[in-house]
Amino acid sequence: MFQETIAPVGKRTMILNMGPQHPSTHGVLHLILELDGETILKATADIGFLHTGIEKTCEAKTYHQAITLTERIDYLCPLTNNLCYVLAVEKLLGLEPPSRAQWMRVMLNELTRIGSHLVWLGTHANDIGATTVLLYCFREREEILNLFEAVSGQRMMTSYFRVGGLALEPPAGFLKRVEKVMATFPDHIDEYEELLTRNRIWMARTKSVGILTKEDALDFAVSGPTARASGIDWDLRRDNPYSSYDKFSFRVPLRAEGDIYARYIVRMEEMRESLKIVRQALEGMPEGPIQVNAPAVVLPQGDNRKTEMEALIQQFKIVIDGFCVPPGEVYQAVESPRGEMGYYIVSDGTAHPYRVKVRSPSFANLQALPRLAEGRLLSDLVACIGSIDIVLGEIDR
Amino acid sequence: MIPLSYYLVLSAILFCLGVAGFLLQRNIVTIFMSVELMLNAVNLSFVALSYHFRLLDGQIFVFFVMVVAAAEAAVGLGIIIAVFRNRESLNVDRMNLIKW
Amino acid sequence: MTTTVLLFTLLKVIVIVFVVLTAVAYAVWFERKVVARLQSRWGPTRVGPHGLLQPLADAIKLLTKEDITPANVFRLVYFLAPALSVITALLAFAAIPFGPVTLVGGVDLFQIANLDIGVLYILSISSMGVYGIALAGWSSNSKYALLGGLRSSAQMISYALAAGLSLVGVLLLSGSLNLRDIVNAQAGATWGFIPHWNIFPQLLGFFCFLTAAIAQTNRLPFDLPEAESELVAGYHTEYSSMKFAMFFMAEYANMLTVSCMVTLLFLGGWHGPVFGPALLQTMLPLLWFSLKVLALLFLYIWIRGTLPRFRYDQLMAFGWKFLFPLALVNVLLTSLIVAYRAD
Amino acid sequence: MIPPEVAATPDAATLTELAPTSIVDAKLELGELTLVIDPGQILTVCEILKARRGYAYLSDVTAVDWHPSEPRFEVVYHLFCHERKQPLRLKCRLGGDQPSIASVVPVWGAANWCEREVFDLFGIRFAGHPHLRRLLMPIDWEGHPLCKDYPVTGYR
Amino acid sequence: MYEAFFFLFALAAVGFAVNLVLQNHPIHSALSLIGVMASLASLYLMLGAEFIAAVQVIVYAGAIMVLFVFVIMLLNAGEEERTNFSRLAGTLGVPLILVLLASIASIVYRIAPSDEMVRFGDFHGRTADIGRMLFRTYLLPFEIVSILILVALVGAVVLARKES
Repeated sequence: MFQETIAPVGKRTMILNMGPQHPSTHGVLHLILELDGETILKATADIGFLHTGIEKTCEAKTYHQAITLTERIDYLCPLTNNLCYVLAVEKLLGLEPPSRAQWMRVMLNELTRIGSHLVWLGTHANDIGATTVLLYCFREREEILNLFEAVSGQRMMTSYFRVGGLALEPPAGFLKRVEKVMATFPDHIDEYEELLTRNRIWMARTKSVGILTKEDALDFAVSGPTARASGIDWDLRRDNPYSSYDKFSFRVPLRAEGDIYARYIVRMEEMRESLKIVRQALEGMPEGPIQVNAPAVVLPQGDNRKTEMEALIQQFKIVIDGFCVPPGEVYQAVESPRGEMGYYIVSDGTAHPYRVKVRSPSFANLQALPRLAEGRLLSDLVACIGSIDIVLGEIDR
Repeated sequence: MIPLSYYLVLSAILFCLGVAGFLLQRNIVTIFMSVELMLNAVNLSFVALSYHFRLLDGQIFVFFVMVVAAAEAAVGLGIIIAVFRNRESLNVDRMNLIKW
Repeated sequence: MTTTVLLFTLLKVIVIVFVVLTAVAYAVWFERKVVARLQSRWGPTRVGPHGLLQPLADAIKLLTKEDITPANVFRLVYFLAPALSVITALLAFAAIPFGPVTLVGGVDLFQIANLDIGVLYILSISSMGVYGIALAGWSSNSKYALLGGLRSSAQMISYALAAGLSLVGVLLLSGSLNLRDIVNAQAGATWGFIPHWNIFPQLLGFFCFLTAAIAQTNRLPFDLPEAESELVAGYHTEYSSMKFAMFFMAEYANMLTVSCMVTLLFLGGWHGPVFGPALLQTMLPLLWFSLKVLALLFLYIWIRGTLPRFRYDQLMAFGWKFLFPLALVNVLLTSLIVAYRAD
Repeated sequence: MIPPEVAATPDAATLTELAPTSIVDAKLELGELTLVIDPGQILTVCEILKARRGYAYLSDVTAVDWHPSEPRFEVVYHLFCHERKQPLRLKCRLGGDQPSIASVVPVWGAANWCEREVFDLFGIRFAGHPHLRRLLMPIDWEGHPLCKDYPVTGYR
Repeated sequence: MYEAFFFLFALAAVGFAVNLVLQNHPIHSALSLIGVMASLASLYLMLGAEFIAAVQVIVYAGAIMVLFVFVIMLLNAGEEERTNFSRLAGTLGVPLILVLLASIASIVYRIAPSDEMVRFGDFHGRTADIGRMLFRTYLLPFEIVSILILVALVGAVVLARKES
């Protein structure tokens, strides 16, 4: 077991407080490093600088209001958080959204995954010194954010998924737009890979650096691409399908080395797989309603409110009081770009969740960081932080 | 126009300052630097005399002195680092283990 | 030495310092523009046409910023370090010839001092540049800065060796340490179109010197002393305002020096087609020289836009285990060829 | 006590065989199996589950505060078995007075921060935890914010 | 002009050297020594030894002193406490050094032709000639010194390596 006290091992060591204000801690991570020269003897992560009490706040909101909080947990994949929360509540309510909604959810989720991986790739490469990749990645991410804006009116805090379906019918021609943007993506990914994958310096910086063994990965409950790069063949989309992921065919990239390069390759391949899923979703997007027929839960759509009294009353009731959820508890996990994102919701039968707990992947993944970095150089630590793709908002919640 | 002897006297002054530093300083790194100062002072004499005799041999001597000084610095500083690791001090008075 | 010559020389020094400082400012603009285009951005566009007044705006901003001196710094050294950096960077230009001998009133217009040991002079001045960085890192009482300073001193010593050795080939070929002689030895062309530049017989030396020089000027992929993602800003973390700007100026001035050196030693200096009226004939060499320097600057920036950063141990290994032996091989090969030709 | 559909599951069967008194309550709701474990035996149960049933992966440790009813706290463990792709929820009920339970860090390293977080936000102590200290809140913070009796209005 | 430069650099050299002796902190001493070396390099130039001047800056100021500064930074040892050294050295040392200086100076005056004036440009040590001498007349010393440096290199590596 690792000790977390900060007592110098020898006399000639130096304590370096890296962060919370530091260019490569990806937010407000504070690392307490004990250095011998540039070799890290001990790394201790100090988190909590971004703790906003979202779990507590959820307890005071209605089930619908809490959706807007979930996407603020992980600002790089808001829709994944939306989806996970919404799925959990739907499970409690026993609702099954119509297939069009499910397919839209899958498609938008994969777009989110690509967008998130782009941010990861850009910042990771920037940490290792390849500044240009960052700009390229953000250029492409912009396209994805524009799609989100088109569909939900917001670039980042989308709140597009609702209990029982989607918030709105996607605008006319939306699928065409997605298709157009996606058509350019394989070339873009090739472009990044050209800059990095066979680059000698990149390989020297990432190969057999920051190795996470399969055993350690399991012990620290590491999930997502980080775990898959360590040889844990585990993807919730395939192994515990939700939101009709079982209707899509895709490959789960797997590497056994567990080093930074493996994590890089896994994520790059994942982007290509996500593209495949998006393409399948575009091809097979079913027609039909976007919301389940449950008037007590789902806001009335379209012109109903202007013509039907019941719809208007329903609208008021849901907006003001929310809807009650039968007592019980549920744990719903989805595959976020960073790993297993889980929502544990306890309901006491009222219109407010009694307890919402977010199992965030970065929280678990970050625990493994000292294992990756100890005994290596400071530069490797920076590469390691980038490679496990943490989002501090999600760690601190 | 400067008499050549000025250069030689300057060299003597620098040499004596080097000796003084060697004797007065307690820090082993500074003592080492005083030795370098003495070497430099001698080099100045060499160059000045090389001018006097219009011969390049003096300059070649200086060249050799520099090479030897480089070797000496490498080994000397290596020893200093090793000593500092053991004793946690650069004070020569602390390095008295084999003093009777 | 007459008073007029002295005055003329002084004037020349002032003009060259002014030109160099302007060039440094526009090297920053050039870098920002080129990197921006590489990264599909626009770069500076707001201040003046194409952002051409951006360097001026930057200078005003840096001058008017609050000058912070952190607590517990080693004051004398802390203030000395940026000055040292800038002075050593500018001193190197004293020996660089920008064009052929053009005498006006007994003063060579395009060179401050024609030293017999020009190459050695520039090498020695650039070897002094490490002090600015090392002392800045050490004196600012910051761990990041200290690590940056330590990295830079080790890096500079290691790569100065390779840089010096890789020049031996050129020196052997031209038999002189005088920069003007070296350039003059590269005049002319084979069959009228392949210039006698040293880069062709000394391709290995060119590669070694360029790489070592990039490392010595702390540029990507060797920018470890200031690796922002690791050490925040490295040795100048604790510097602000004009003191920070001085380090910046020193870095770009060093880039210019290196580009000038490569141009002079490997790319034939100011040699190029000369034609037209007399005035044009005097100005054309300057143009060729500037174009070559600009091309090298572009190469610098291109490399920066493309490559990731080395790790510290890899950098040292690259310098000692690859570059250094390569430079030695180059010396060996060149001396063999020179000896064979002399027979 | 244990519903028959739960008792039929291999997990429950293994536990009743190896630690007969450990399961105090159980339910199978919404397809999720929940075993309520005697707090005194949680470490044993976890070791058995990891060794015998392949639950090598601890997703999460959290707690629910049922203030003012007693037993006030529920500590919730979410386990997962990669081989069988099967989740399992364990629960321990703790009284509201000086709540304390054995740490499962010896079984899963991942529990380290999770338990620190629970301690931080609920005030439940984990005996045997290597470094039980506040995780998210500042070290000098008073109170445990996720408790239901923690004031949600006003200034500190 | 020449006189002015001579006295400028000579005074700088002496001033820096005095500073070296008097400073408490090794980094100040090191900076002073660099100053001495730079001044000496200028004096070498004035004596027509331009190659030596350049090598002085490259090797002495640019490499050896960087090593010193590097070690001082690495050990990060601050000012040492002044320990008492023998009173005899304190009282007798300075006069004795003055005596040493006086004797050297008198010898210099006796043997050096006091009427010889140094004129800039009278003698010019060309680098090519130095190189030729090094590899012809002084080939054996050159090789011996090369081996010496190799030995020193190995020795330094062995000394500085940490015992694992």
